[in-house]
Amino acid sequence: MPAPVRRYALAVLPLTLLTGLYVVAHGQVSPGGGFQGGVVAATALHLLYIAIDYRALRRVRSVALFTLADAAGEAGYLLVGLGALLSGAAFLRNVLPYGTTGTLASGGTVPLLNAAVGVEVAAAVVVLLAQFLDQAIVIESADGSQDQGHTPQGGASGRTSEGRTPQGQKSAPGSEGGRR
Amino acid sequence: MGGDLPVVVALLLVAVAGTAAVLARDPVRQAAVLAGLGLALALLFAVLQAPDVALSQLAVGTALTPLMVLLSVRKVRRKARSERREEHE
Amino acid sequence: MNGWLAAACALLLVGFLPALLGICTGPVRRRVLAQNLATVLAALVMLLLSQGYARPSYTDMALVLAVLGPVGTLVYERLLGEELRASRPRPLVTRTMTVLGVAPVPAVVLPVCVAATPGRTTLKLLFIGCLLVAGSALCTRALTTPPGGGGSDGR
Amino acid sequence: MARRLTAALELGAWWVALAGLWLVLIQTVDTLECGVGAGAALLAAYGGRAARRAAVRR
Repeated sequence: MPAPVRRYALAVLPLTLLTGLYVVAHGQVSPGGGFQGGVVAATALHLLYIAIDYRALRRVRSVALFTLADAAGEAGYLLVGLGALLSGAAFLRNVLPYGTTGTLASGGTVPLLNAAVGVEVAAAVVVLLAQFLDQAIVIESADGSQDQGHTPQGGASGRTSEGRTPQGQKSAPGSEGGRR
Repeated sequence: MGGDLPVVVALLLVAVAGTAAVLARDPVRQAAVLAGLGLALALLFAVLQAPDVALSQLAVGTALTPLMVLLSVRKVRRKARSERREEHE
Repeated sequence: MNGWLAAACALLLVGFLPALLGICTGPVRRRVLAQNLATVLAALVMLLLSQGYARPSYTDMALVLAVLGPVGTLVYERLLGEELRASRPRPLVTRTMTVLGVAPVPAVVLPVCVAATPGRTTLKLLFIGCLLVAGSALCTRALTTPPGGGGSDGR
Repeated sequence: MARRLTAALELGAWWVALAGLWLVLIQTVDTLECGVGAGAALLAAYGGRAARRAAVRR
């Protein structure tokens, strides 16, 4: 991609991340919530692939870590629900005091649930797109058609992708010299 | 009538975008039309006082849907190209 | 049905509808440029609605649009790079699309800033305006760089 | 040692900018809001720095 697009992406990525976190945190005060904010944050991470190249995204995104974060978000949601159960109220009932309306603390346990859902949705979208990207981006060194996002198969994700060209790209990393 | 003019206009936009989405046959063109339909829907939800739903539509429909559609198009094209190359060998 | 909602309807009919028709017809390059323009206009309509319905929380939708809009356009640049760059862009198209994408932003953001309560909300509106202008101008330029230009992929 | 200094400087710069943006975005300013904002700004600053390093490294 041209240089201004790369600079724009590197400048806007943290802003998008912060917007996502802002939308997650203010779920109970203004429109937004865990899901919307999580998707915005996940899209921010993929700015790396869209504006720079796939290898940059792969350096930052380790699918194992995000699968773990997905599970952790889900577990967080459950624990907040169980917390209410343990303290004698029904599952997921609000046990925290209601602060003043219009502030973060006004939602009782809702901000905690929003945060858990935010983490879970962001991680789930990253893992989902990782599957899409691994499928769609394969080594094309055989016929020299330069593909933007080359990824040596058997990388962090470790899955071989059926999209690989029949010549078999076992030697792919070796032949990477020609491409960007 | 004046009170819900924005709703009527938003519904008109969704109708136009929806028809275009149905008529578009080529997936690449459809990806662009889907993005337009997503925007029209988000405006309709905003005008109908449903900002949370509009925000969800914006978050998913602006960048994620086109990305997934175009990645699938690339995968299908790559498979077709490699099959054609096999026939030539 | 105050003035802001009337302005929002006008912007929808005069600006968003043609952009939508531009998305639904014509070559892929023009569709992507129209999509970039439609995203900017949708964000501006959100600002007008936030003023018309007296709900400052609608500006969050404009913020998300201002941040994600260019990403949606760059997706086409990234995945359809070769196809988009095959046809040479006419300079007239480039100029008009850049102007169309950038001119309405101050025309909407400034009145809303004046009308909104001064202080941090004006800063927020100005920030959204800057994001919209930067994103739209950048995407138009990225989409219309001639093939020989800096548009080499993946570097 | 210098590398860690530049890293801290970059993170700090991003953090200040993003915390300021957070204050602009929120409606009511109170201690909890600032705390959450500081955390979110730190996270986003780390993300920004990691992205820059990932993009630059060849």
